[in-house]
Amino acid sequence: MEADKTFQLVGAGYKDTVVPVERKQHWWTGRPICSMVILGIIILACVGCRFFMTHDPTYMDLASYNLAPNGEFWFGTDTMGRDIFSMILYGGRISLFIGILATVLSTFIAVVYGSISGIAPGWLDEGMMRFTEILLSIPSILIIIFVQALIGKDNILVIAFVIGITSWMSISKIVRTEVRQIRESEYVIASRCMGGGFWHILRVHLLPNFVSSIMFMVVMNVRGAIVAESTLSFLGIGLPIEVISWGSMLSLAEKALMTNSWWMILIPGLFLVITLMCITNIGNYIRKNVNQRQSNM
Amino acid sequence: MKISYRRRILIFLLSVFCLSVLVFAMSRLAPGDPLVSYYGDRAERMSPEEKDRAMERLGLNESMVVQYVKWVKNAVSGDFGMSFKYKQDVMKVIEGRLVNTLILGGVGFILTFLLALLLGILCAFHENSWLDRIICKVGTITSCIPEFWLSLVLILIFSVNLRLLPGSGAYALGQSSSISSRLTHLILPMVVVVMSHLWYYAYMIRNKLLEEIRQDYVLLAKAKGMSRRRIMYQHCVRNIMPAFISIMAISLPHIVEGTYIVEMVFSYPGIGTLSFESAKYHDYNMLMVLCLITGIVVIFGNITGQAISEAIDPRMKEPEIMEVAADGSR
Amino acid sequence: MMENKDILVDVQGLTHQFPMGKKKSIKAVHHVSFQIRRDEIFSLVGESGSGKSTVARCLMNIYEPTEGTIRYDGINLCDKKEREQHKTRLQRERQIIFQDSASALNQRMKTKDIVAEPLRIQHIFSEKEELDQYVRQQLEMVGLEENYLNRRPSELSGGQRQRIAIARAFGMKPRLLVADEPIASLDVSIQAQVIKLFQHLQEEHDCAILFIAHDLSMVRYLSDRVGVMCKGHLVEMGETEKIFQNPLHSYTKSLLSAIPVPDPALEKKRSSVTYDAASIWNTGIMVEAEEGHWVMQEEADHENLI
Amino acid sequence: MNKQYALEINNLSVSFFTADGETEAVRDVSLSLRQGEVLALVGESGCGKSVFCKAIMGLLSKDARIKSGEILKDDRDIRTLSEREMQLLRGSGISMIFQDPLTSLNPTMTIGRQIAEAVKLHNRELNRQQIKAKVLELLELVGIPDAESRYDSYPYHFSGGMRQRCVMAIALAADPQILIADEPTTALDVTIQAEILNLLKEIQKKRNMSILFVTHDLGVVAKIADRVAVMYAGKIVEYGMAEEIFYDARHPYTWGLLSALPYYARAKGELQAIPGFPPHLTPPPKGDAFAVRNPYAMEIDYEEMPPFFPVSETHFAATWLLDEHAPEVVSPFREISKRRCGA
Repeated sequence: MEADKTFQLVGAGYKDTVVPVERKQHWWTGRPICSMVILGIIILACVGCRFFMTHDPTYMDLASYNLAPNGEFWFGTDTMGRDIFSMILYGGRISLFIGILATVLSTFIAVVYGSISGIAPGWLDEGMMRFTEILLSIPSILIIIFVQALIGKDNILVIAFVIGITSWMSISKIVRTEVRQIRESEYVIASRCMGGGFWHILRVHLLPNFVSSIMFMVVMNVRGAIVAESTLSFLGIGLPIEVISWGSMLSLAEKALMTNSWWMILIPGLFLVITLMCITNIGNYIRKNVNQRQSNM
Repeated sequence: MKISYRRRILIFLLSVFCLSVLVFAMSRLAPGDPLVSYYGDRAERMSPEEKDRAMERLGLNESMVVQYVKWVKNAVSGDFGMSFKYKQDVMKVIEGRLVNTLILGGVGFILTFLLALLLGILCAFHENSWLDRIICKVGTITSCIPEFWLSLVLILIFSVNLRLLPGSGAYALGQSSSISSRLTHLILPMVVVVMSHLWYYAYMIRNKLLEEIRQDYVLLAKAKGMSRRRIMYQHCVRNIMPAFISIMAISLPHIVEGTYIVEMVFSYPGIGTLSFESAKYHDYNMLMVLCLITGIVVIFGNITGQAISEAIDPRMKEPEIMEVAADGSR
Repeated sequence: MMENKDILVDVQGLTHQFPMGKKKSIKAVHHVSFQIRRDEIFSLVGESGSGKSTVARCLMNIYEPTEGTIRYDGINLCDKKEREQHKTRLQRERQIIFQDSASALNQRMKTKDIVAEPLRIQHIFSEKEELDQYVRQQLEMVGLEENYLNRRPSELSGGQRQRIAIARAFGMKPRLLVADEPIASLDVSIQAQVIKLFQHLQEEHDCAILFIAHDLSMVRYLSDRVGVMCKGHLVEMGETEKIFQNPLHSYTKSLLSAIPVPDPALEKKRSSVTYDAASIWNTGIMVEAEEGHWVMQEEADHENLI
Repeated sequence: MNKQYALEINNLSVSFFTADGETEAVRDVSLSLRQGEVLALVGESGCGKSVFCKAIMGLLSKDARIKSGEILKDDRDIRTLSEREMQLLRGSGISMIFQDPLTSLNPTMTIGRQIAEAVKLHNRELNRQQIKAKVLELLELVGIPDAESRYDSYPYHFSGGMRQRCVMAIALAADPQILIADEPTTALDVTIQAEILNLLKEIQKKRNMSILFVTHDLGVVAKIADRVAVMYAGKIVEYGMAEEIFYDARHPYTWGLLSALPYYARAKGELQAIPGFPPHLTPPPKGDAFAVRNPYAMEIDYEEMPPFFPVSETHFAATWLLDEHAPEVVSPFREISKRRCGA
């Protein structure tokens, strides 16, 4: 009798046969948690520097200059007698600010320029892209030096501005390619057939799709801007020594080399490198999320 | 799309023209008295009449266009004006330093790409193995270190503390012709130039290769019995060569930039140090020429690189069969 | 020819060229004329590169034809002014479904937003609840349950995505549906599902469908009339069964003989007819071989054919 | 080991290990390829047929692993071969051609060189002229006219059909006994498909090769196959001689596949679609994977995987309907196929 029951015709969809699985994955797998935490701490410490600083970063304590790290001055003091620990927090704020401001500016220019080029007719598009290529072919440090020499002032806003207007080219190329590609994709064609206007397509299709592809570039641009600021300030054509940033702190390095004061070079530099690495890791994570086909080798 | 050589030359000339206009316009818009850049301190001692006459003689009272034409005319005959800082003909100052920069930048460039190719192949071949992972991690770290700081650290270690290698200049005092002195002075700057760009390009090459080994033809090559090594070298590496050359071309400005920064940190007497100094002292005549020379070298390298890359890529030689394209759907 | 008021789409002498560089251009479609009745399924078949998709896109005004006229319910689609005048009507009544559902749906949108997109653009519903209700209803109609509402296209299979595209198109209650190879990338069992869905929805909505395909066996099952295209020319056109049972043009013959039949005994006996498509570049004229069955005849062999 | 088998696969299981867990792409498949026959493996996309082929060739990607089973060729288990031995076997023992001729050739190498490479790998003693002669011979064999002048052409000079012929030339370069063809005509137009299939059949007869032909198109199967195996959700559900599968199918999935063809629909009047979608195999469903879509499913189908029941000496089907306890179910398909067969 048992056999009869099990061999009864019951038809399709009689029972659900899907075997439930427990996803062993945690939400953090694959995410650059470590980088995010470190970067978060650095940003928090820099933004809220007044709560953490042990000394006034601008105060030149002539009695205790060029001291190696000790109990009172955790990271030592520089040749002008300023506390390096406080300076790192205080200066980090400015470095990060310049990085972000410059990126906002360059991204804005890039998106506008790239979108126009992407939508423009062939000849204009070609001309605009040639222009970016010419700009790209000049080493940006030279452009920055040139622009900087022209403006002749050196405050935070000017530096951010100079870095911003010299680093939009590669993003704009990507924006342009994306816009071209999306514009010719079938879902945009379909949307146009339904009567979707320019603004509808821009809002619903274009923007959400190209934002993800330029995110990586934007993050890397923050990194680039921070490097540019510190390099410029180090060379003495960026921020003056009185305005504290990670770059301008390092501009005392030459004196430090003479006295072999390693802390003045290594400590601020390490902070800079760690910050840059965290940003790079986060950027790589954003990029990696695209498809991962398996190798044929 | 294949671009003809005539078109390439045209693009080159056009780019150089744009560049020269840009550079010229900027230098004329720059703050400061242009007379100063011609006569230096003497300009300050001139009376107003003298100044007027000097302006006239130099053509500074004419329109920008006329000035530009004159400047180009002089430039073609090799006269770029005087350097304010060095009180010398601009070209004279540059000449001596150009060689230094070419040695540092040129050798650095070739070394960077040789190593990048090797590293890229190594990583792609052992994709996701511990070797690949370690190289990737170390590479990412090195690519995050700014050139100037790496230079400082190396100087701190090798010349200040260990006293093994010199940390500044291109040669020891009075030994400008000694090759060994030049070589020891080159080591640290070269290490920085190569190190700071190596991973960026090695990673690019690695990714290109990873893309390549995901192509279907690799499966077919394997199916016909080829070994992995042979597929890698005879198919994949060969196929990325055009891309490799064009990466090299595009990278030129970055390497040049890196070289300049390194020069400044090591006070290596080259174009980079010179342009940095002339910017600092508002020596626009000099800066203009330096920008122009750098720009021309980079644009030239860029265009030749693209030309070579297209010449060795058979896919570029003839248009594809248009059969599929005739139907608008694909 | 056909009665005038039955005709929804009237294509006359349609030619489309793609510019290739400065001087060259490629003729993708060459003097194609056909009509679609208000309630029929008309299929265009042909191999890749035959220009069938280009015709479809011209009909949707995605491409501007180089020559010829297309009339939709009396509206001249090649005339920009006239098109502008009837803009809303055209946008509502003509819908298109593409071959590759993965690229025809925005990967970043949810199913419900994809289906609602045309309805929102055209402001069909003023109340949000009504819209939601309607979208639900449409998805149910194509056989997708409620738990699909919030999924994104990348989480779905090809067949499910194509259903979403169909729901989106039929949600507008179109009078003309252009389906550009909607089943080409689907599996056999899913193809049958989708074809049945098309059949069912066409009957329900009473609309005309222009069905583009290269799979002739499905076309034979689904469509009322068929046009055969080769290298941009329409070489034969007529009622489906007539064409399949009595093909006149030698290209049609070779095409039909090349379809493998799922019947081993029969298939192993069959031999295929070859046809050199190179000769098609000559112009020919359409001749009515019998009522409603048109065939292109090259001027040279006018006599041999009939 | 039976001498008439060119290739014997026993209880092969292949799994993919991804972040989502283990995907059992091929589940306990046993299949034998006889000497000189064309065996068609039919199934829908994602049923594991391509993975099965790659497993035989040792071409699986790194995230896939053969969990169990053996692949016997000439009394040796291929799985135990070293990489070096495997390279010698690929091309000369077993060759493979792939679905997309547009991407399976290296775009920057001439056709001649790519074929010559394959010749050289397995005939090291040949000199340049001999290799070139062999390449030209191969090009003629696969029906490329004017071989001499095509030798230095690049793949982009060719149309899809021509490229697939070149791929075939590469696969045949070292006279393999077995050819695995993974959907070789799917990307081609019907007229080209017919040409390629005829060519394949012709070469197979000439060289007495065994072909494992993978496809989803039952029309193509009818044209080329001697024997047919139907695959669903990683398992073979039915196999037998081509006539047995087409005229006397026993598995409800085979019925479903055949009824979904418009060719049969016209005879019966309505297209029968299989409801629902193929299951995910991460992990595979309980019982018979087809049960939820099967109108003839029985309770036991939802609980237990059916074994193979013999229908004839050559025909086997894995369905509980063939169990002696099962109720009599008449194939909805039998009538039409009979009528068709008679006609």
